[in-house]
Amino acid sequence: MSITEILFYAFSGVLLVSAIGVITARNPVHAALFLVFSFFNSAVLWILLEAEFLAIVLVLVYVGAVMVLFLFVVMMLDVKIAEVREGFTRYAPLGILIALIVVAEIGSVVFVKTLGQEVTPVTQVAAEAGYSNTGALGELLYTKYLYPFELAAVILLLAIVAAIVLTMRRRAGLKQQDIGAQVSVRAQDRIRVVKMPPVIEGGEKQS
Amino acid sequence: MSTITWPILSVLMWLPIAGGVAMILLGDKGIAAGRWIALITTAVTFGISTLLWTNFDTTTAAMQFVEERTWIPLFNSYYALGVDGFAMPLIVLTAFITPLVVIAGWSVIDKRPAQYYAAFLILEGLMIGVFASLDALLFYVLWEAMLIPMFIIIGIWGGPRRVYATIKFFLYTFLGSVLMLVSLIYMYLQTCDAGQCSYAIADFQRLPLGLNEQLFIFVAFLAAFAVKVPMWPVHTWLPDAHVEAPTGGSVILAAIMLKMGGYGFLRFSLPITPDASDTLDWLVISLSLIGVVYIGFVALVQQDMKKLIAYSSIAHMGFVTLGSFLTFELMRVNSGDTTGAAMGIDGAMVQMISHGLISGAMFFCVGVLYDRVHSREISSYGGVVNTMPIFAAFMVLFGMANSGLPATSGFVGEFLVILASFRADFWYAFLAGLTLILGAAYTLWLVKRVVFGPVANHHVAELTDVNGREFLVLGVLALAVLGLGLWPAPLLDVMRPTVENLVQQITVSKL
Amino acid sequence: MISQSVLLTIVLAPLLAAILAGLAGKVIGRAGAHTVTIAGVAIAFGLSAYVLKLLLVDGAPIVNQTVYTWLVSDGIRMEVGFLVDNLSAMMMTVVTFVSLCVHVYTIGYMKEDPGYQRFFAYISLFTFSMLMLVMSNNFMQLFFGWEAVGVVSYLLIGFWYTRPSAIFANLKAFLVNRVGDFGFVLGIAGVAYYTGSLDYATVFDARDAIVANTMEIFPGVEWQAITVVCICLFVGAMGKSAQVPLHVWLPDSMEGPTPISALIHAATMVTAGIFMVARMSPLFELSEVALSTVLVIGATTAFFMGLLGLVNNDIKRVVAYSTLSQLGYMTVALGVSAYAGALFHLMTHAFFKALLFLAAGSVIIGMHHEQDMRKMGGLKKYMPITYWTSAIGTLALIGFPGTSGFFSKDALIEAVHASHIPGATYAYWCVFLGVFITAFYSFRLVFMTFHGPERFREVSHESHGESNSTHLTSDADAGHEPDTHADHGAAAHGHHAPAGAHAVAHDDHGHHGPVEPHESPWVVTLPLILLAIPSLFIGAVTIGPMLFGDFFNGVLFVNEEHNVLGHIGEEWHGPLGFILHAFQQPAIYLAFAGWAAAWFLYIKRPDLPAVIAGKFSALYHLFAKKFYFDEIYQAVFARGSVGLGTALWRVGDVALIDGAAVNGSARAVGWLSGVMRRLQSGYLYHYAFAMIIGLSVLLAWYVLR
Amino acid sequence: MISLNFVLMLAGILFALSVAGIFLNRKNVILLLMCIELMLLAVNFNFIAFARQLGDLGGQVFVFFILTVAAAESAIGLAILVVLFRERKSINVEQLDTMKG
Repeated sequence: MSITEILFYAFSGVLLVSAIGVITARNPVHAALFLVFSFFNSAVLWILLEAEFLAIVLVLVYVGAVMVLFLFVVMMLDVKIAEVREGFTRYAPLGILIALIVVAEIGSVVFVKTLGQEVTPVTQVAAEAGYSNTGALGELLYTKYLYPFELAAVILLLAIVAAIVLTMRRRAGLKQQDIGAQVSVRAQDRIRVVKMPPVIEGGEKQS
Repeated sequence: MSTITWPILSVLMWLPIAGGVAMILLGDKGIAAGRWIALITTAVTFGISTLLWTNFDTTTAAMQFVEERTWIPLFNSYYALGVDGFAMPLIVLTAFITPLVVIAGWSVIDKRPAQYYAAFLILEGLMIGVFASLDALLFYVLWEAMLIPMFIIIGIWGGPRRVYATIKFFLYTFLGSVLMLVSLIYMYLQTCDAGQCSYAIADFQRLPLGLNEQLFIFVAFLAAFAVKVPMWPVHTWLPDAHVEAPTGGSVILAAIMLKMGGYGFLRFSLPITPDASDTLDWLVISLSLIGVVYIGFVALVQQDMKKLIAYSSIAHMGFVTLGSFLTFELMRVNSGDTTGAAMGIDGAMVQMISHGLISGAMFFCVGVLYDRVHSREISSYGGVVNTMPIFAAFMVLFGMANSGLPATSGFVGEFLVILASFRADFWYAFLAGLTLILGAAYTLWLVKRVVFGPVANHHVAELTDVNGREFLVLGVLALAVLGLGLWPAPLLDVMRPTVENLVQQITVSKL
Repeated sequence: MISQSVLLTIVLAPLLAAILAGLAGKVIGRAGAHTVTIAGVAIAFGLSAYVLKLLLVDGAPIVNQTVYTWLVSDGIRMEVGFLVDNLSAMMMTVVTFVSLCVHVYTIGYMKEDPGYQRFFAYISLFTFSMLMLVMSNNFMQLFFGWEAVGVVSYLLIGFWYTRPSAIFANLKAFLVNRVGDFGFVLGIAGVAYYTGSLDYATVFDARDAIVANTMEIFPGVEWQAITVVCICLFVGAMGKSAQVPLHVWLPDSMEGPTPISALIHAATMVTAGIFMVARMSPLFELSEVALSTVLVIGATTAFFMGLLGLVNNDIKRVVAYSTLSQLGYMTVALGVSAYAGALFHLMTHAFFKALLFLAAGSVIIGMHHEQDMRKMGGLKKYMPITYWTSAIGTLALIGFPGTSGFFSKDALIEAVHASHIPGATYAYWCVFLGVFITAFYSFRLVFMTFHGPERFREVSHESHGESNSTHLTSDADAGHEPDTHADHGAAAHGHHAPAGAHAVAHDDHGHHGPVEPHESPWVVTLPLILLAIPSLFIGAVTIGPMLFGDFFNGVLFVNEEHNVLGHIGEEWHGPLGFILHAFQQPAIYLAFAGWAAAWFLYIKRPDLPAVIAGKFSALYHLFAKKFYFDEIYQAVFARGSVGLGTALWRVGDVALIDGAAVNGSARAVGWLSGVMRRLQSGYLYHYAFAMIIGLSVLLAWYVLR
Repeated sequence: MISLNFVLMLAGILFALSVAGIFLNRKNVILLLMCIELMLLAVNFNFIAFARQLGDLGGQVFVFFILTVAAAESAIGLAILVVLFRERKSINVEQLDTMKG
C-alpha cells in the first residue's frame, strides 16, 4: 500500500464523515461548515487523482465563493430551526433504505458488473518535466471546448443577472424622483383652460 | 365504351372542394348566390359521376379511370385515383345524395349558411376521394380529413348536446383509424423489405404476410372499420351523433360515411388479410348478427325518431358485414365450394347503396317534421297524415323500404344476404331473417305513432304539407328507392367482375 | 298461344289505374277514380277469362316466360316472369272477378268517404299485387307479390287512420304476417341453397337434390332438408292464411272497410298461403312430416277458430272467424295432399265468402254503420236482396247439398277421411265437428240479423247493459264489446272529420238513436247477385274437371301413396251421384243439425243462449277471449320485446357500453389523472423523492438485467 | 496506485449520503441545495477518476463545466430562496405547494 493509497483512504474516510455531518447537522451553519470541510477533503483527493487545477478551482470557487454565499444566506435568513427540522426522522428510514439501495446498486455496478474494469488503464506515462495540468486543461478548453466554454460564461452571466433581478426590490412607500417624467412634462398636462359661459345678471329664465 | 381522357376522378374530388372554398370566400353576405353555387357545384358533380357510370367497363375487375401522380416521393406515396365495381357505385351515391342535402338545407339553415354549405361541399370531395384513392396513405389522409367537416357540421349546427356528440364521434372514429395507420405503416415497411417501398393498396393486397401479422393487421382494420360501420358494440357514437347532427349531417353520416366502413372491409380487410379473415370471421359474423338482433330490439324502444333511425341503420349495416364475411364459412361448410360467397358480397354492396338511399330519406323525413315542430320526440307527434298527407305517403313508403319490402331497394340486399347466409348456416339466416320482423316492428311502430292516428296536438294540427323543395328531395329519393328495388340488375352487373375477383382473391391463402 | 303483352296488360292495367287514382286522385275526381280502376280491373278480368279460355278450350300451351331479369347474383338468375297454367289462370280469373265485384260494390259502400280515390287506388294496387303473386314463375316474384299484398292489406286495414283500433290492427296484421314471411324467406333461401335456382320449373326439376340432403339445425338432430324447407315455406303460408298460431291478425283486420274484408281478408289474399302450398306441391309431397304439420295446424284452425265464431256479436268478426275456419279446411286438404280439393274449396270459398262479407257490408250500410248483431234482427223485409244473397252464401258455407260449398267441403272431408298420414284422424274429427259449428254460427248470424225482433229500434247507446239478457252474448262481453263500438263511433266521425264538406252528407247517417234500415243501392246489390251465382253453381260445374279430371294435370303433383282424391275419384259418377253419396255420410246431417240448433236457440228460444253461457261460463269466457291468444301475445311478444329492448338499451347500450366502456374509459382516464394530480403535490421534496426513487429503480433494472 | 473501483465506490457512497440527506432534510431548502452540491461533488469524482483512468482530460473539462453550472445554480437557487423567505417568512418546503396540480 503506497502512501498515496493510505492518504486516499484517510481523506476518503474524513470526507464521508463530514458528508454525514452535512446531512445530519441540526444547524444549517454547521452543515455549511461541514460541507466546506468536505470540499477541502475532496480537493485533496482530486490532487491525489492528478486533477490539480480542478482541486484549486474547487477550493477557490466553491469554498471561497459558493459556500460563503451559502453561509451569508443562512445567517441572513432567520431560519427557525425547530420548525424546519420537525419530521426529521419521518423519512429517515426511507432515506437510509434508498441510500443503501443506491450504494448496493453502485457497488454491484462497480464490482459485480465490473463496469469500468474493461477499460484498460492508459499506461501511466510519468508526467514529463514541465507538464502542467492547468496548461493542458487550458489548451483543451480554448480549442476543443471553446464553444461550451463560452456557453458556460453565458450561463454564469445569466446567473448573475437572474440573482440580481430576483433579489432586487423596491420598498413600498418609498418616494422617488422620476426625472424622466419631470423633464417630459408639458404645460397642457398641468393647466386646464375651462371655458365658462358669461353670467348675465337678471337674464331670462330658462324654460 | 368510350374512354374518358380527362382526369374525371380528380375533377369529381376537387370540384366540390373548390366550390366549398369559394363558398367560404364568398361569405354569408352573398348567400343567396352562394346557395346556387353550392347547388350547381353538387349537381354538376353528380352529372359528372353519371359519366363514370356510363363509361364504366363492366367486363373487368381492374381499376378504371386511373390517375397517378407522385405525391410524397420520400414515402413512394402517389396521388393515385381509380375506381372499380365497389367504389364507383358508392361515388355515384355520394354525388347523388349531396345535392339533395344542399336542397334540403336551402332555407332551413340560417346560422352561418355559407360555411354550412362549404362544409358539405368539402366533405363531398373528401368522401369521393376516399372511395377513389388507390394509395393507402392518400386514403388514410382523406379518411381522417373527412372527420373534420363532419365534426364541424355536428359541432356548429347541431343540437343541444352537440359537443358531447362530436367529441364522442371524433374519439371513437379516431381511435379506430389510428390503429389502421399503424398497420398501414407496418405493411409499408414490409413492402420496403420486399424491395420496393409502396403505399399502393394493390401492393398491399399482393404482400405475403404470415398468419400472426395478418391477425394483427386484421384486428387493426377491424377497429377502424367496425367503428365506422358501426358494428355492435362500438356503435354508441352513432345514435348520439345522429341525434345532435343537423338533418343534412345525419343524412350524409348515415348515407355515406357509414359505407366507408363496409367499403374498407371489402377493399382492405378481406383482400389484404384473407387468412386472418378466415380465422376471425366468426367474430365479425357474430358481431353482425348480434347487431342485427340486439339493435333491432333496442331500436324498438327508442323515443327519439332520429335515435330510432340511427339504431335501425346499425341493424341494417349488420347485413353488410355479415354478407362480406360469409365466404370462409361457406367454404368450410361446403368443402371449399364458394358458391354463395359472391352473393353475400353482392348483397352487402346493394345493402350499402340501398341503405344510403333509405336512411337518408328517413332522416330527411324526420328533418321535415323537425323543421316544423322542433321536436324529435315521437310523442310530440301523432296523426301527421291528417295535415300532411303527401309527406305521410313518403314516410310510409320509406318506412316500408326500411323494413325491407320487396320492390324497394331495402329488400334486395337483405334478401341476397339471407340467401347466402343460409348456405353457410341455418342459424345465420334465421337470426338475420329476424330483421324482417324487427325491422318492420320498429319502423312501422314509428310510422304508426307519428303518421297515423288522430291529430295529437296543436303542433300537428298546424302543420303544413311538404313544400316544393322538400317534395323534390323526397320524390327523387323515392324514385331511386323504387328504381333500385324494381331493377337492381344494372348495379349488380357493374359489380360482378369486381366481386368475383374479390372472392377469388380471398379464397387463395397468403400463407 | 298466349302472348306476353296480354299477360302484361292483365297485370299492368290495375297498376296503372291504381297509380292514376292514387297520384292524380284530385285531378280525376271521385267518378274518375272509380272509372279508371274499374276499367283497369275489368280489362284484367276480361283478359284473364280470355286466357283461361285459351288454356282450357283452345288448348294453348302453358306460358312460362321471363319479362325481365331482376338481377343475377352468383350465377342465380332472379327474374320477373309469368307462369300461366290452369292453376294461375283459375286464380287470376277468380281474383279479378271478385275484385271487380268489390270495385263496383265500393262505389256504394264508400260513397261518403273522403278517402274515396285513395281507396280505389289501394284495391286496384291490391289486384295488381295479387296477380303478380299468382302469375309468378319464381320464388322471388312470389315473395314480392306476397309482401305487396301484405302492404296493401296494411294500408287498407288502417284505411281509417284516425281510428286507434284500426292503426293498431294494421300494425298487428303486418307484424304477424312478417313472422310468417320470416319463415317464408328462410324456406326460399333453403330452396335456393339446395337447387341453385329460384325458378319454379328448375326447382321442381331439381327437387331430388333437396331430398338427398339433411341438415343439422340443432346439434345432434338430423333433419331432412326437404322437411325444413317445406315447414319454413308453410310458416309463410300460416302467416298469410292466418293459421293457428299466426291467426290473430285476421279478426282484427275487420277494422278495415268491409269491401276489403271481402276482397283481401276472405276471398283472395288470405288464400295466397293455400295457393302457395299447392304451387309447391312437388316439394311438399316429398316430406310426410311437413304434410302432417300442415294437416294438424289446419285442422286445429278449422275447428277451434270456428268455435270462436259462436260467441261473437260483431257481424264482420263472425264472418272473419268463419273465414279462419274455412282456411283451416283448405289447409287440411293440403295436408292430406288433396291440393286440388284445397284449390277447389279456395275458389268456391272466394265466391261465397266474398258474398257473405259484402252482404254483411250491405247490412252495415243499411244499419248506418252498425255492426253489432244484437242491435239488428228482422232485416229480412227491409233488405230482401241482401237477405237472399246472404242466405245463398250461408247455404254454400255450411255445405247445403248442391251449392258450391257443398261440393268442395264434402270432397275435402272425404279426402281427409281417406287419408292415412299421421294426424289424419285428428284432422278428420276436427273438420267433421267443424261442419256442425259452421252451420251453427252461420245461421246464428242469419237469424240474429235478418230474423227475429227488430232490435234496432231500441235506442242504441244504452244497449250494452240491458239487452244482454236475451242473447248468448252477455256481460262477459261487456268489457270487450264497448270499445269496439266506441271505435266505430269514433271512426264514423273520425274519418269524416277531415273533410268538412261531408259533414252535411253525414247528418242523416248519424247512427245514434233509432235507425230505419233500407236496402242498399244497386251498385251494392249487383255484386251480391253476381257473386251469388257462382256461389250456387260453380261447384257443380267444376268439381268434375278440377277434382277428378285433368284440370290440374302437370301443375299439382301428388305422390301415389298420398293420392286420396284419386282414391275418391274412383267412385265419381258426376255431381248428382256425389250429392246422393253425401247423404250416406254423417257430415251433411251434422250441418243440418247445426242449422236446427241455431234455429232453436235464436228463433224458438232466444232466452236459452244466455242460460247456456251461464252454465258453461268458463268455456264461454275462453271463447269470448279467443283462447287468450291476444293477451298472451301481447304479454309475451309485444311487452316481452319492448321489455327486452328496454333492457338491452338501458343495460347494454346505456349502462354497459356507453356507461362502463365508453364513458367508463373516459372516467378511468379522469380518475387516473386525479391520482396523477395528487402525485403533483407541489412539494419540492416529493419531486426530488420521485426522481431519486426513479433513478434507483432504473439503476436496479440496469443492474439486475 | 489508487484503484478506480475505490474512487467509484467513494463517489457512490457520497452520492447515497446526499440522497439520504435529501430525505432527511426535506423541509429545509438550504440543506437541500447543499445536498445537491454534495451530489455534484460525487459525480465530479467519477469524472475525474475516469479522466485519469483513460488519460483523457475531457473528463476534467466536464468537471469544470459542472462546477460552473453548479455555481450558477446555487446562486440562482439562493436568490430564489431569499425572495421566498422575504415573501413567506419561512423556508419550510411544506408551505411551498403553489405548483400543486
